This record gives sequence, structure tokens and C-alpha cells, in this order.
Amino acid sequence: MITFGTIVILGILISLIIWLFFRENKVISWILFILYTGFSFVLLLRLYGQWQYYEAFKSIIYLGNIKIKFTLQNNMLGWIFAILIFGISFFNGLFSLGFSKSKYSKNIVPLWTLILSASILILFAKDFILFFVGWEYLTWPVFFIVNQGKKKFYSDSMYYFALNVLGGMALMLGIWLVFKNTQTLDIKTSISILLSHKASIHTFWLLIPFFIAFLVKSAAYPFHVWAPRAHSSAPADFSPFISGIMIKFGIFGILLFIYPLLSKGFIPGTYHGVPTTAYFLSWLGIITSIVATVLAFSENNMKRLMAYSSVANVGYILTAIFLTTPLGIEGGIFHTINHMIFKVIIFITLAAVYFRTGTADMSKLGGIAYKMPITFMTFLIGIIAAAGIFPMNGFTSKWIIFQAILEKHFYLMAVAMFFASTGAFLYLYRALHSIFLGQIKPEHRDSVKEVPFLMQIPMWIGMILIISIGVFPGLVLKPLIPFFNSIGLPAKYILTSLSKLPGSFGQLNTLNAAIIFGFAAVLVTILFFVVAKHHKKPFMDNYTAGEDPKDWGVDENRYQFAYGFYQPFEKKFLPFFKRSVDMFWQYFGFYTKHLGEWFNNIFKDDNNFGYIAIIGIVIIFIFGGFVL
Amino acid sequence: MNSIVLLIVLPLVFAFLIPIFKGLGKYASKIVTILSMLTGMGFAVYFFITLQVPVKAILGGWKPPFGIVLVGDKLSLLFVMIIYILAFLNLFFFDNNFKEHSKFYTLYNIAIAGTAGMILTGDIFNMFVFIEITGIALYSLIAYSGKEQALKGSIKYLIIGSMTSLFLLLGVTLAYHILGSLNLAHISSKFYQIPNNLKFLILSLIFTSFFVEAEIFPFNMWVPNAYKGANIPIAALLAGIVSIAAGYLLFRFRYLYGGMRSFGNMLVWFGVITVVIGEFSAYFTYDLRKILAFSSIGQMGLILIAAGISNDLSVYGGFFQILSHSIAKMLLFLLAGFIIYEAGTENVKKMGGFGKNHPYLTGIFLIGALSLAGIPGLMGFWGKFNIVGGGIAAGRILPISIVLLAAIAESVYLIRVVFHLFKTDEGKIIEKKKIPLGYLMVVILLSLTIVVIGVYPQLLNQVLNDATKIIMNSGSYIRMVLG
Amino acid sequence: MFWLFLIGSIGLVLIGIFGLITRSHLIKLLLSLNILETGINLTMIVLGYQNGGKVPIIHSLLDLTKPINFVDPLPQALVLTSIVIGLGTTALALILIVNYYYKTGKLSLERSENEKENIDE
Amino acid sequence: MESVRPSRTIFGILLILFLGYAFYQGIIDKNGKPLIGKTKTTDRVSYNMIEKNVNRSRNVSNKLFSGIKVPYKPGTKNLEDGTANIITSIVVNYRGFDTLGEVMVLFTSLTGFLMLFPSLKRKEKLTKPSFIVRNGLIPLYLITLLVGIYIVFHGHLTPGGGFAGGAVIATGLLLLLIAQFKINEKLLSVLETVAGLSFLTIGLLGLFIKGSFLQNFLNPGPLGNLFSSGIVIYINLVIGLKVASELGSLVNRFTEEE
Repeated sequence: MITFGTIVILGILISLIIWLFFRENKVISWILFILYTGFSFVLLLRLYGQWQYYEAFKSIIYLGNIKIKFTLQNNMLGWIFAILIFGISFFNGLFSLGFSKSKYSKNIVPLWTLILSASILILFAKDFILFFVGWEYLTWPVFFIVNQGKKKFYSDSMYYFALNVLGGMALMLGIWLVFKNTQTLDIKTSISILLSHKASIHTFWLLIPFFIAFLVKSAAYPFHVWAPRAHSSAPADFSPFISGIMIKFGIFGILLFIYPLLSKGFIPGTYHGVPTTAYFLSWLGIITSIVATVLAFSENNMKRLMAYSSVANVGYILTAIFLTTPLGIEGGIFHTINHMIFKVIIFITLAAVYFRTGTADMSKLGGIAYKMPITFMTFLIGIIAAAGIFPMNGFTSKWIIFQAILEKHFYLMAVAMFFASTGAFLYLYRALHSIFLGQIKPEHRDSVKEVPFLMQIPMWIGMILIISIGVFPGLVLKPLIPFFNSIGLPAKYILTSLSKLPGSFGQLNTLNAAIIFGFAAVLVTILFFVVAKHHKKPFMDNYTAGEDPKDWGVDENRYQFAYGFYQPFEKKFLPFFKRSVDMFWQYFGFYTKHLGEWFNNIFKDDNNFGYIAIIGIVIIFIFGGFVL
Repeated sequence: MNSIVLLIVLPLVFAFLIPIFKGLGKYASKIVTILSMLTGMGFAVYFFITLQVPVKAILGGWKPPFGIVLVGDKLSLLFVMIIYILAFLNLFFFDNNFKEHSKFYTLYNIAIAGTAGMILTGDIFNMFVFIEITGIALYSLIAYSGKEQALKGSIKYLIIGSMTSLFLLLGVTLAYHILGSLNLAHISSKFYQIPNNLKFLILSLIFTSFFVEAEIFPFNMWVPNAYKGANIPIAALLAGIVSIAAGYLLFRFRYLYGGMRSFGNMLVWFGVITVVIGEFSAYFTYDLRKILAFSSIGQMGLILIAAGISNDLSVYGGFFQILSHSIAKMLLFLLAGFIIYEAGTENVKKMGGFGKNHPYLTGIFLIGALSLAGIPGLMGFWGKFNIVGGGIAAGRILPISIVLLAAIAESVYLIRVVFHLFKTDEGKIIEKKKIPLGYLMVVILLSLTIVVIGVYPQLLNQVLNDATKIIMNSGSYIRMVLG
Repeated sequence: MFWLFLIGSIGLVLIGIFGLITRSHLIKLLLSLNILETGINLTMIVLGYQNGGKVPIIHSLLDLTKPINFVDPLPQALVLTSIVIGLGTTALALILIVNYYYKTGKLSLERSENEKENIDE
Repeated sequence: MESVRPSRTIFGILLILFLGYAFYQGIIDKNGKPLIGKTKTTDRVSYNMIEKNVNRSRNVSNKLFSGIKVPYKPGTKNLEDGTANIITSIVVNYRGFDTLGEVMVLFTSLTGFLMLFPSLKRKEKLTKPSFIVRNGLIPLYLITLLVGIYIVFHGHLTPGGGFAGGAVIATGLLLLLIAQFKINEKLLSVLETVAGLSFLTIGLLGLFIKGSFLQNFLNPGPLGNLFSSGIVIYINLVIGLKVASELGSLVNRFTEEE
């Protein structure tokens, strides 16, 4: 059966059908979406192991003298991404089916299915043109999803759109630069031809457009500004997709094209066995995670906070990948997958909170843990995973990444990353506290209750996945062994059993650790119930330590942790980070507009037309070079 | 195949017939025009389909370098065919402010004949005459709406257009003085003989006129006024049909400037300036018609860049760009006509609610906008993609990078318009109005063309490859015309 | 003679361009255009000039048996076309200017102060 | 009303000086010698037109096109084009298509003119012409008409032709208007249309009879005769008619009253 073609064409057809006929009916749309993703998931599952499988378009296109035969080629990396994308979208669709009953829900299915079919093109494209097609179709539908036709979300979505179009244009430039140097548009062939070239300064320039394209998509440091904005504006049930999947396409692109070049010494010069360029890019990853961590400290909107967390995690992944060691790649890919899972789960719980309360401001939330226990549990497990604490899956991959850094003796990098990790723990705890703990707000006391079972399904699945991958990392790493073999991972790093994490300092048996951890947890729980004396307090009994809440600028009857939770940190780091990059892009937009105004004024001055035309003729003459 | 002269003469005949038939009824002149465009279209399609080898139509029975010759090859006949099809579809415009006028249709016919003549003729003085015919018809047509902006645009267009066509005339005469001929093939066969500076003088003088028609920066002061003030079908005519002819001329004269890198550089940089100014100006404004006008400027700049680079890829992409731009821009202008009519305003920000009234029409607008922005799967992509590729293959990375930066602004303002049409939470709810059937059909046809060719560029591939070969290989053209 | 004529006619062209640059009155612009056109037409005639050439009319058939010493007739034919085109353009420009004058009461494209763009901002 | 900025004037002078210099630089070679003004008529296509051996010249190669000189026998009818006035010959015959375009330009601008003619009509009445004007202009008109017709008909023999003659006839019409005779505008527009269509018909007849648009399908008579140039004289006639009626209706429009 033709897998890729079916998925792509089915996606486009469903998108069209829903847009044309079921625009008003959200339930049918989501059911179609679930059916589509489930069906595609099953189709893709069958392709495991068939790495030689490919589908070619019947027709051949000639552009100028270039002959192009569009081909979709199955590959391990793309396959694992595709499986996750469609699986996650399937569960996300289940959640959205329940979510569609709320008034906050919009019918975004047509655009979403379009994105999914585009993702197939990106993941399995054999040539750059198909890759680019998918890339563009990944970009523009999200614009409409993010703003949902609402004026207030317009500027946020524009940040997303403008930056990602920048990425798309850079990609186009890069593709043709590659073509100029290799005379081919096939990705694999072009890599091998480029590697056979003598390295020169030009080759470095060739990679810059690709860096821009992929870093924009994955919201890395100078381009991270779109991520929090897009997340906060997007419909609550779409944010999981942005964080979990969309930003991973940048990483996929790096793994697909940049990593093979860099790791084989495409750009000359090494530092401690790591290509110098890659070393600096590793640091870019570190900077990304630190900046995002610091910015997340003061964020009040829970979706923005989690978006910064995603940016930080992208930073870890980039650091790992750009170490260009097999172990780094292993850690990077593993963390990508883990992050997909736990970040989707976190955003789904946030959507559930939003579903019941209708707000994303943490200052307006609090104390709903007892009202929504399953959601709380899921969120708790999710942030533990995000903070990289045992026994959740986030730990396992971060463990490998640390191993990879230490293997290269980049101690400063390890320290910086440790700082970011700790910071992640801090702000995630704050989110937990502000949303779920503390005092419940009066208006939420009666209205908020647990989400329906349909919407709980993804949470349960997510919890199971997070813990089981944390305990048995082999669940993910074992199927990937063929891929690791292909990139030359030494045998000692390759997982032999389900629960033994490899590493340069010996193996860590996660199962044993988990058993010990479980004992400890049981022990602590018993102690908690036996020893701790806890008593209930009346609602209005605020523990304000004798201070008047008014002094804190907080509502009188309520104490809130959302503001100034980590004031010292904020005071130290925030002003610098907040200003620099955000301001840069803001001024960029501002001056672009001014440039437009300036040009526009040329056209508005009606007297100038002949004068300017004559000057134009003069310039023509000057350009000719026969005058001056 | 001397009968390809009919493609020019038929609309003229009909133009003369309109004053005779105008008394017969209210719609007589429109019907005559429809007939004219239909017959022209029929002939053009027939000639194009039956064309095996390039043909020349000798006029007056005098051999090519002496008399005037019309050249019909795959390229020119394709363009003429598309001009006729678009001109025919353009007649189904919708504009309630528009009143019938027989003279208007006369001028419309003449303008179409003029553009067809510009494309078909193989004689540069004859080309000057046709540029003037088209120009004079357009000045009147633009001013027809009677708005101040239209009059301003018309006057500016007239003065700059006349001035530059006089320069063109000077260039033509200089070429004749040196080379002794007015035939393009003949001139290009001997053009290498003369020194570079004289070559450049002649070409500069000639190209100033093309720049006016092609809306290149210092010569396009008339564009915003004209597009803002003119009736919608005339704006569509300017954007959709005249731009085809102008773009064609830019490429056809590659026979003369082909080997001159400095001249190509000049074209590229003028194109870059035009793209930047057009796109950023459009980014600034919120007036729907002006946005489309500035976008036109930007797109024409890209075509000029393609002409300046002039290698295989970029010429191919340039032709794709000419066709896709004219179809998409025509579609957008026709839609804009209805949108402005329904919303009662030209301010993009106040058009909220249109998307709710007409979701499918807005979807079609999205298709046109995305095609202009160069999103893959639509017709505009292949043009832009190949021009960028050609530019980089020719080593012009800096101009191409600037163009790509400007293209970001383009994507942003185009998607912004669609956003404002679709937005739901703000803006007055505008009254829903009925869409005329003929108009709807035309719009659907154009958008389907964009999508189908975008997905299957093979449909145009063969013919555009042939066209590229025609442009890249002046020898066969010269042999065909003079032999 | 050739060079004298050429300088004179190119001078006319430049005067026309000067007018187009410096003037804003529409009628003056049109006059400048006409001067420019005249200059171009004269240049064309000059470029077809042959020293000692005769009027290109065959008075007797003997003209054709002798070596030909006509001035080049082709530029003159082109000038004829150019003149007619200039006439058409001028007529149309005048009526456009009249229309513009009736519409706005001005004979210059300058924007008045109270006139402002209603939409752009 | 008009503001002339001094800075613009200075800049304008600089610009035109630059343009003149650019033109000069364009037409000289490396040694400062002029490139133009050296070529002879014999190197150009017009040479063959003067010789009237266009179609008998050898096939044009890439380098040269001047054909074999056909020995011309005086007094025969064996002329390609029996027009004594070479300029008319070029305008109407060799480059007849340009002339069609020229006619179209005139027609277009007139159509645009009439379309855009402001609906506001003149307020004050025209002054009545005196007796002398009214009666004296009639013979003058007739003479002008005659001169015009002569110029039209002898366009292929002497300087003149359709355009010049048409303009003269239109001057005659202007005289009539000064004397405040009413001119039937309908008739003028019909004449104009008929003339335009006749031009195209002559062209199409050439296409259908001889296989080439505007080709001379009549026999060119002996040089110098009145009816000697095939279709040239008819095209001149048509052009004269068209120009006269167009210019006539143009001037007529200005005299319209309320």
C-alpha cells in the first residue's frame, strides 16, 4: 500500500472536506481528525524496518535543465518522528474532541491536517524541493491557527509568521547554494558531494542559511521570541503541538543535513575533537537554555512559561547534537523524543485547566489540585520529567547529555547546563504552586471539576509513557539501534537491556534505581501520614507572616505566589535578557515599517515624478560604466 | 502563416465596428468586445496549438530586414494567447460604479491589440508604435473613472511614458544609424560589432521605456495613483495584461544585452531596488488597492531581476513569474473589486466580517495571496524559486538575499490582508451582497489555474522550456527571421 | 553640418528635460515634453542626413541610374509617425489636464494642505 | 501657482549637463573619435528601398545585407513600388504597418479625447460672425479643400500624403466652424469609421489575395503617373479621410454650445 502518498493526499482531502462542509461542526471535524491520525499511525507502523521503502511521483519535472523526480524515502529518523507526530496528534485529537465543547475551542482541524501532511513531506523527502514544500506548508497554516482570527492575537502570530518566513526564505537560499556547489537537489547525494569538496570559506557561508532556517523553527536563541507569543495565543489544545512537534522540525533538519556535514569535518578546525563551529553552536544551545530559563522566572502566563521551558529544552538538545559525538546525538534524539512526550502532556494539562477556568494567568489560578486531581497528577509528573528528575523520562536523556558533555571534558558547559537545569526546576515548581497549590480562588471553588474521561485518556497514556520510559529507557532506545549503528555509536554506548542506561562512566541501571526510589517513596508517604501533624485551616486564614497583602499589591483575600516568586533572581538576570533580543526584533519591525513609510512618501510627493525618473536615467547611465 | 497578423488586426476591426453598432442597444459595445476577445482568443489558441516551427508574418510582402515582420514562436504566441484569455475573462468584472460607454470598449480593444502587437512584432520601431498605442489607450482608460487619483496617475503616466518612449525612439534611431536596420533579429546579429559604450547608450535609451511599462522604480510614480483611482477592471488590465507584455519585452531584448554583464548588473540592481521599495511600501500601507499596486511593483522587480540574470533557470523562472503574477494579480484585483464594493471601504483594517459572509471567496483570495508570496503548490512558487536559483547559480548572492528579505515583508502584508478579511472579533459586520455568477466562474477558473499549474508545473514545463531556449539562443531566432 | 545639427537638436532635448525637471505647472510640463519631442525628431532627421544629399524623391528615372545621393528617407518616414503620435499624445494630455483642472481647480499635481490620505497611517 | 525651487534649478542644470555628457560619452570611441555620422545610406536597409530592389536582393546573411544591384531599365513598369516619393513609399508601403499603428494612435487619442471631454459646456455664446467672414470663408474653404485633396492624391509623387492632406482638409473644416456652419458630427464619425475599416480592409485584401497583410495587390504603374503606385494612393486617400474627419470632429467638439 502506498503509505506516504495516502497520508499526504488524505490529509489534504480531509482538510478540504472539513473546510468546505463541516466548518461549523467541531465534533465531526475532530472525529475525522482522530480517524485520520489513527489510520496514518497504523500505516506508518507497518513501515518499521523497511528502510529501503520509497515512493516516487510518476511525473518528472524539469526546471531549466534540472531534472527532478519527486521521491519520498523511508528513513529511520523520519520514521520515528512521524510515528510520534501522528501518535501524539491522535491523543491530542481525543483531548480536543472533549475540548471542542468549550467556548474557547475553534475549528482548527483543516489547517492542522494540512500541517500533518506537510510533515510527511519534510520527514521523508529525498530532495530539497519536497522538503521545502513541506517546510512552507508547516509555516503558514499555523499563523491562522495561532491568531484564530482575533485581533488581539494578531501581533503575536505575526512574530511567529515573520520569523518563520525568514526561516523559509533562508532555506530557499540555502537550497540553491547547495545546488550551486553540487549541481543536485538530492539531500543525501548533495551531502556526499559537499563532503568530497575541498573545504573552503565558501562552504561555511553555505551553511548559514540552513542554520537560520532550522534555528528559527526550533526557536533557538536569537529567534526564540516567537515561541512564547505563539504558545500563549494559540488555542489551548494546539499549544501541545507547537511545543511538542513543530519546534522539533528544526532539530530534525539539523540532524538531517547539518550534522552529517559538521561531524565529517566539512568546516575545518576542531576544538578538543569537536569541530569549532559545532562547538560554538553548542554554546548557542547553552545560551538558549539559560536565557529561556531566566525569562521563564518572571512569566505570569502559564503557557508562556512552558513555552520558555520548551525553548530551554531545545537548548539542551542543540547542545547535545552539536557536540557531534555519537553519544551526544543519542542524548539529543532521546531528549527530543522525551521532550515531545512530557511537554505535550504538560500543555494538555494546561489546556485542561484552561478548559475549566478559562484563564491562562497564573495569578488568577491556584489551589485547584483537589478539584482536578488527575490533571494535577499528570502535571506533577510532567514537570518532574521536565526538570530532569529521576524516575521520569526527562532524567534519562539529560543523563546521557551530561555524559556526552563530560566525555568531551567541557566542564564549563556542563556547569552552565546544570545551572539551567536547576533554574528549570525552580520555575516549574513555581508553576505547580501557582496553578495547583495554595489557595483556591472563590470563583473556582464550585465551578471547577475534573475534566471528562475522554480528555483524561491522553493524560493517563502520557503518565504511563513518562514513567515507563524513565524506568525502561530501552523502550525508545532499542528500536533506534539501527540508526545509532549507522552514525557509528560505539558498542559500549548501545543499550543492551531495557533498563541499563549507557554512559562513559559506566552504566546506570534505571530499574534498580527505580525500585530503590519506589521503596523510598513508599517510606516517605508512610512517614508523611504517620508523623506529620496537619490540620485544616479556614479559607480566609492567610498565612501572610504578619504582613499586609496590600503591600504586595495582591488582592486582599488572597495570597498569591505568582508574582515575585524568585525576586532576587529576577532582579539579577531579567533586565538584561528581557531587553536585548525582544527589543531587537521589535525595533526591527518598527524600522521596517519606517522604511516603508519613507518609500511611500516618495510616491506621495506628486511633484517629483519627472525629476525622479530623470535621476533614474542618470543612474542607468552611471551603472553602465561608460560615463564614470 | 501570415495570418497571425489577425491577432493584431481583429481587435482593431472590432474597435472600428463598435461606433457603428453602439446604437443597437445598451450592451451592444460590450457584446462586440466579447466577440472580439472570443475570436482573438480562438485564433490565438488555434495558432498556438497548431504551431510546429516558429513562423513569421511578412507584412506588405517585403522581406524581413526591409519590411516589418511579425514573429510567432512558442513564446510570443503563448503570451498573446494568455493575454487574450485574460482580457476575455476581465470582461466579467463586477463594479457597480461602472457605467457603460462605447468608447471605453473601443479603447479596451485597442489596448489589447497594442499589447499583442508589442509581443508579436519583430521590428523595434513598430514596437515603439505599439507601445504608444497601448500607452495612449491606457492613459484614457485610467482616467476614465474621473477620480482625482486616476487623473493624477494618468497624467504622470502620460508624461513619463511619452518622455521615455521618446528616449526609446532616440535609441532606435541610433541603432538604425549605426547598424542600418530596424529589425530586431538583424540588429542582434550585428550588435556585437559596435563598441560597448554605444551599445550601452542604445540599450539604456530603449530600456527606459520598458521600465515605465514594467513599473520599475524611478519610473513608476504613476502606479499607486493609477491603481488606486482607475476602475477595477482597468487596474486588472494594467496588472494582468500590460505587465505580461512589458515582461516579455524585457526578456526578448536579451538578444541585445545577452553578453553584457554590466548591463545585466544594472537590470538586477534596478530590480532589487524596485522589489525593496515595492514590498516595503506595500508593507506600510493599509489601502487594499495600494497594497496590490505596490505588490505589482515588487513582482515586476523580480521579473527584471530574472531578466538581468538571464541564465536558463532564471529565464524559465521569469516566464513562470510573469504568467503567475498576471493571473494571481488579476484574480486579486477582481476579488478586491467585490470586497471593496461589499465593505464600502478600501481600508483593509475595516474589512472584518467579509470572511464570515463569503468564506469561499476569501479562501480564493488566500490562494491568490499565497501564490504571490511564493508558497509551494501554487503557481507563484516555481517562478520565485527558479529566479532565486538562477541568481545564485549566476553568483549574485547579495541581490538575491536582499530580494528574499523583501519577500518576507511581502508574505507578511499579503497574509495580513487575508487575516483582516477573516478576522471575526472586530470591525463592523458588513452587509452581505450577492455575487454575480459570471464573476464567480471567472474567479474560480483563475484560482483553479493557479492551483493546478502549481501542483503540476509539467503542464507549462514543455512550452516554457522551449521559450527559454528561444530566449537563450538568439542564433536560431536570427536565422528564422532573416533566412 | 552634421555635428551642428546634432548639437542643436540634442540641446533641444536637454532643454525639454530641464523643463520636465524644474517645472510643476502641467501645461509647462507638456510644453517641455513637446520641446523634447521636437528635439528627438530633429535628432532623427540629423541621423539620417548625408552630406550633400538630395531630397529623396525620384524626379526622373535617371535618378536611379546614377550613384545614389539621397538623404536617408527612412528616418524621415519615422519622424512622420513620431509627429502624429506626438499630436495624439498632446491632445490627450490637454484633455486630461482640463479634466484635472475641473476636478481640483489646480494646474499642478502638488497636493494642497487640507488634502490628506484618509487611510494610510 | 507654480513654485520654482532654485535648488531644483541648479540640480536640473547639473543633471542635463550630465545627460549631455553621457550622450557624448556614448557616441565616442576610445580615442575620442565619434562613432556616429560615418555610416552611409548604402549600409542601411533604406538603400534597397531607394533602389526599389528589396525583394530581389540576395538573402540576408549575418554580416551583410546589401544585395546585388539590379540594373534598372528606365521606362518599364518593372518597379516593385511605383512611388516616386520615397518617403511616402516607405511610410505607406514598405512600412505600412507602422502607418496603420499611427492611424490607430490618432484614433485612440481622439476616442480618449472624446470620452474624457468634460461634460461642462461653454457658458457664453459665440459671437456671431460678420457677413464678410461668413461669406468670404466659403471660397477660402473650397480652395483649402482642393489643396488638401491635391496633397492627398499626389502624396506618392510630391511631398505630402494622407496626413498632411488630411490636416489641410481639417483646416478647411475649421474655417467652416469659424463661419459657424454646423458640421454633422455623426457623418464625421461614420467617415472616420469607414476610413479606418477601409484601411484594414485594404490590408486584409492584401492578406487574402497576395498572402501578406497590406501587400500591394495592384499593379504598380509607370513611375510618375498619378495612378502608378498600386494601393499607395488608396491608402493615402483613406488616411486623408480619416485624419480629416478625426481632426474635424476634434475641433468641432470645442464649438459645441449648450
